[in-house]
Amino acid sequence: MKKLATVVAIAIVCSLVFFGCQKKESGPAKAKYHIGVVTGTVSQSEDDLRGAEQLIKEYGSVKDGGMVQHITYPDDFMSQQETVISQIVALADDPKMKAIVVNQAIPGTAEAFKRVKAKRADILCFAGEAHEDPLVIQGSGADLVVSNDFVSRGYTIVWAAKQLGAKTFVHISFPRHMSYETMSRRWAIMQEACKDLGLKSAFETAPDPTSDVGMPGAQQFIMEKTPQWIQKYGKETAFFCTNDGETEPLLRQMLAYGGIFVEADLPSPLMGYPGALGIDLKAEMGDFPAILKKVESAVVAKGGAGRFGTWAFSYGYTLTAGIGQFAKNVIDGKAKKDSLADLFTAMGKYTPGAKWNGAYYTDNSTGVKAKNQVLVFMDTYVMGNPGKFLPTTAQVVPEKYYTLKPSK
Amino acid sequence: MSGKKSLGRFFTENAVVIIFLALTIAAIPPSGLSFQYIIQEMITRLGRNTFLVLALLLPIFAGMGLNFGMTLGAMSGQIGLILAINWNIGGVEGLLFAALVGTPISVLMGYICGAVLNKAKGREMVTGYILAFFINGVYQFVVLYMMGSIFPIKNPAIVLSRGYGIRNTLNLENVRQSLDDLLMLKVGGFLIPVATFLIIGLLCVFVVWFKKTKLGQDMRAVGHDMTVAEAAGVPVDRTRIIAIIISTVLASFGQIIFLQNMGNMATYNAHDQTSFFAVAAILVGGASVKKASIPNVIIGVILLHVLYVVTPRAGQNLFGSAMIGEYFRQFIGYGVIALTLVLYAWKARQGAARAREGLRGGNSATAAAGTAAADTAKGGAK
Amino acid sequence: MDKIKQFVTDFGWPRIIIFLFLLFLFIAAPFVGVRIDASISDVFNRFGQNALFVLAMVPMIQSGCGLNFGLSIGIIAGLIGSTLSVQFGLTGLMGFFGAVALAIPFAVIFGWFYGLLLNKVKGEEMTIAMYVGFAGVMFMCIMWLILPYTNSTMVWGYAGKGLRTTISVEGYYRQVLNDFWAIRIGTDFIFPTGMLLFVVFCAFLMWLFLRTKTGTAMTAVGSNPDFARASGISADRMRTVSVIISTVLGAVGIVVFQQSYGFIQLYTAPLAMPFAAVAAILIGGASVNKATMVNVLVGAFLFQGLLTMTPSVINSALKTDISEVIRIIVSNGIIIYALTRKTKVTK
Amino acid sequence: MKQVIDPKVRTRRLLVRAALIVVFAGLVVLMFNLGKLHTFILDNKNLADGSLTAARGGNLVSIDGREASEIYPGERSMEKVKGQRHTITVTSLSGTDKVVRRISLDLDSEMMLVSLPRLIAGKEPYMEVFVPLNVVTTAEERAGTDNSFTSPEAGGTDPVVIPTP
Repeated sequence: MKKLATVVAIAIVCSLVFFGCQKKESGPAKAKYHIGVVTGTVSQSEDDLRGAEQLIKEYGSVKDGGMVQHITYPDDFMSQQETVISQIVALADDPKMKAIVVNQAIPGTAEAFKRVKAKRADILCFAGEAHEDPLVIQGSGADLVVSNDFVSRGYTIVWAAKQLGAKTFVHISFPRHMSYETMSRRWAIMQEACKDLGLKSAFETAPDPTSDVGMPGAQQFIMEKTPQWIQKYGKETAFFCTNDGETEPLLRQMLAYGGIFVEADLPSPLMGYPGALGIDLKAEMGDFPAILKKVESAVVAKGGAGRFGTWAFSYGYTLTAGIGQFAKNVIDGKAKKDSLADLFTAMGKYTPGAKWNGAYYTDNSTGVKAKNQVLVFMDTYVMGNPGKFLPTTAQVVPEKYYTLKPSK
Repeated sequence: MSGKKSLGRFFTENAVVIIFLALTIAAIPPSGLSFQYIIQEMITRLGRNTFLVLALLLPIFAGMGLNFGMTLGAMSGQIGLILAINWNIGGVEGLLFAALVGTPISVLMGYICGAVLNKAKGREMVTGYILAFFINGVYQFVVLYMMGSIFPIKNPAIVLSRGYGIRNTLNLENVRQSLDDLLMLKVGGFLIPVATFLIIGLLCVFVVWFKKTKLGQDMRAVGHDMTVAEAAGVPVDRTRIIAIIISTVLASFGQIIFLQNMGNMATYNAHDQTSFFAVAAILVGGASVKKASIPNVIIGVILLHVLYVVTPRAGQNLFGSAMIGEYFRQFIGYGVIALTLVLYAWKARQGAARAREGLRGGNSATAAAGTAAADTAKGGAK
Repeated sequence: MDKIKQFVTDFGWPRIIIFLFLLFLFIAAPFVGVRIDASISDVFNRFGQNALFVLAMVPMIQSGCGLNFGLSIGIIAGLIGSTLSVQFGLTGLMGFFGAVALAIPFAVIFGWFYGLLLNKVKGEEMTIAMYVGFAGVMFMCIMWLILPYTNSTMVWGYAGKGLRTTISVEGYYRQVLNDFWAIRIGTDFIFPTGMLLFVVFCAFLMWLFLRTKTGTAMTAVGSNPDFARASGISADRMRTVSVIISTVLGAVGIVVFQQSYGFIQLYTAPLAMPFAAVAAILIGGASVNKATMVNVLVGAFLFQGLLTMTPSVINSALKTDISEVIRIIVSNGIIIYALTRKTKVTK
Repeated sequence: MKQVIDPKVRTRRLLVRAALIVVFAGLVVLMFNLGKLHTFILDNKNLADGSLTAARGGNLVSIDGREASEIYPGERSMEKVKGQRHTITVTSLSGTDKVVRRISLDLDSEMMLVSLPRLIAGKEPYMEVFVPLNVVTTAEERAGTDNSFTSPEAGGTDPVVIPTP
């Protein structure tokens, strides 16, 4: 055993030193400055990571003398905040670092930004899809936060469901998610919207994937229960699930048993569909219109025409790549960090031809408009033969939803 | 004994530390991080984590293995913090308030944990592990459903707007780094939280003193051999419960120190990995399930955390993918714990073998250690 | 009266309580709008999916290695087998048995190493097994990303390399066992005959095995090591054999699970699976050192029943998400109860 | 193992325990008192009835000897303080006038609105509990269709007109 231990140690040291030396030969860095990009891993949120890969493709990785330093946060980021924070702060250790983009801005990001700003006030901090309370992330020194418009979408998703012929709206979630202010508020808005638009609303509990049953147990539960839910609520039921992992089995069962799916929590053609349908997208890599086309034909082939929706471009992908591009523009002096138009230009680069809507965040108790948080959303695309866009972004969301407070 | 043999022995005894040191040193260059950053990060993390890891010492003395039940203490500390935030109590006073509130809760939790572990002698570690899951359910029930509905929580910043339940992430702005900032020294470009280190120092003194008290001696006797201790009139079950209670209370303080440095708290997950990281640290520091000391704790915290800081970036630069870097870090984390435990268990058997030789030579000290180890070896199998 | 008393002591209070609770849930189900036929069908389904994992606990318990918290090692072997089977494009029953056949060699090799390791750490098996399992899963996370799989249904659609987190086995071996002689009553009740037969068959094999010479030797090593040594049985060898069997069962179990569930789940998915199996066998009344086929079947049924019924019934009844918390408390509470119980065998 | 406990020892033990509990409770209360945070909203506005006007040229306000902040007429500023007794020092920016006031707060007061003109004039009550405004935002202030935009067609890709499969 002693020998074994020594051998293991020597082997590890040798390999590390070997690899380490090898990499050093790659020559001095050429980029004038670096941009740090933090995303989830492929098993946690594929879209965000693909956006970072797109940035690397365009501007090169720091390791090879390029501009982008990409790191990922752990899959169980909630229980490993120490790692999350120190990973983000470690980016500020690079003297050439000029901007940090975190997508999704999981809990811990606000604290990390505070530390980065304390250390190097010149580094621009951008967050995509903040999980923390809006006021917390806004007060962290973040230069700009871009989130999905959970207020408007609370209404527009229900509206879209009605357009697709839904009579009932079912919201699937679990306690931990409902302890997010954003999700809890969105559900309250959805309930109200259902009432106003004449839909029935219902809440279904799913197991928490971070609990002892894990993602397999949670997914299995959805697999089993979806047919029963469809039977219970009828085929004209729209389902909405707050967890991305659970969306996949949900879609799969809905394709077989019926039901309406407007869009995922963080919509993308890559979200759920390729896994649920087993689609090969190798040839379409990076080309979202083509990916959408392929997903659509698969959905239609399964008889899902007119019942399944998504955003035409991946939200997570656009956010990572778009904010990264925006950061670069700001550093280059081509954009101002407080200009919405400049942000939209940067994001638009990755969503040619798509229609967006966005606005600054307004707090529902003080009425104060945040200067550094933007909420955005996109038209819902309904797959079918032919598919069509629902004019979601053109909807005027009734006044009262913005100040609506969830009741018990 | 020849010199060669003792050198070999040194290697075996410190195998874990040596492997770890080698791994860490090898991983620093490819990570591309500056020494300045690594050292500062180390100082911060030492202040943040050491207290929690020290909480593991007493149960090890009492022969109860690694206290995975310390998670219970962490949850108690968090409840204290939630209340401090609720009433807007800030600064060091806020932390002290949280600690005071956390104390009775953690004593109760420690008592429950100790009583349960007494019924599961020989499999304390697994039981503690599951117990943490169980109490986590209770914690969720209390914090997510009772707070705001049964216990009045008035601060709108922490309660969900549906009226009950605490928000997913709490901003600890009021107490953020108040202990660290109490006495922050800047030495050669490094920030040193002196007050935090003083508290850790105090705890170390306490541990050293405690070992010498009657109770401390009893604990070691129980840890050595329960039957012998029982025969000698030591109240075994009671001593074990006290060890766990102290450990739980310390864990609650430790979690408060940890969170004040972190600046925010994941209400439902902050405690999940507490015991895992603490256990990993103490093992990496060369401790075993049966034997641990203060140096083990400090060396362990430093080594484990340097590795954690360095490996993701190193893995990423070596394999050329950010994801692999992250998985690599976790693999190393778990793998090292497994390796340590294996090495320890293997060493214990070696010790037993050596003791048999020693018996012939009349070396009673090693013999006793050997029998104890052999007993443990049997313990789980019965 | 005595008979009832005897039965109660044999069966154990916790099981009776859980059984009654489960019965109550089934009775309450129709009143809160949960379909009972679909629920029963689900419970059978889940029972079949998980029973082999629970069965995998038996050999190691019998040989004195404790609960196999490192079952993930076996599951990983099974995952390798099933991904290879899909990679080679095997379909139908061929796909299923191909996956099993491809998995077993890996399981044997892994199990052998794992057994050697556990032999070095007698007395600390459970804790070490847990961490070995974790480390193995994390290592495979890296492997799934870099192994040169090419089948387009398995690799990430976007990047064209690295395996997906979930892979559909539709068109390969989805439900091949479930649909074998399946009995359908109405629209919702499907009795997965094939899968249950397979499970019973495996349990029967295990039962037989425990009565062979090797099997009894293994039990002897676990229950009476001194006697075993005296009769010339090599404890280490028996323990290794038990670990290998357990690992193989884990590997076969995951393939059975996949064919019923319809997906191969990779990356961190295997992390949580051993706990469910451990919980199930403890609920079934096994102790850390003694387990029977009855424990396996009863435990798998009760645990999975609880898992299926609690969220749906309580959620429908209370209209809140609290059922999830209740489930966590109940299932972990029972495991603790089982762990703290003094068994007749010990002392 | 039953031990016979000397009644004397028992009373002493009981006393020590009771004392410990009292000390514990005392500490909790003390920490609550010392650590309780309050928020001052310093308001330098003319009074509604016009009886007092904000000092022209603004004031320098310092709480408990902290670094002073400038508050110009019509402005509000927020300060967090710990504990219940505070000293507010107001110096007019033009230089000469200096007013020092001692304030003690109730333990349960969270946000206090302090009117600087009243404070300078020494006219009670210069402090009142702050009631958050129930702001109703107007539609144009907020998200509307006005912010919608269509991405430019970058890289020559066709806009998403999904053809029939």
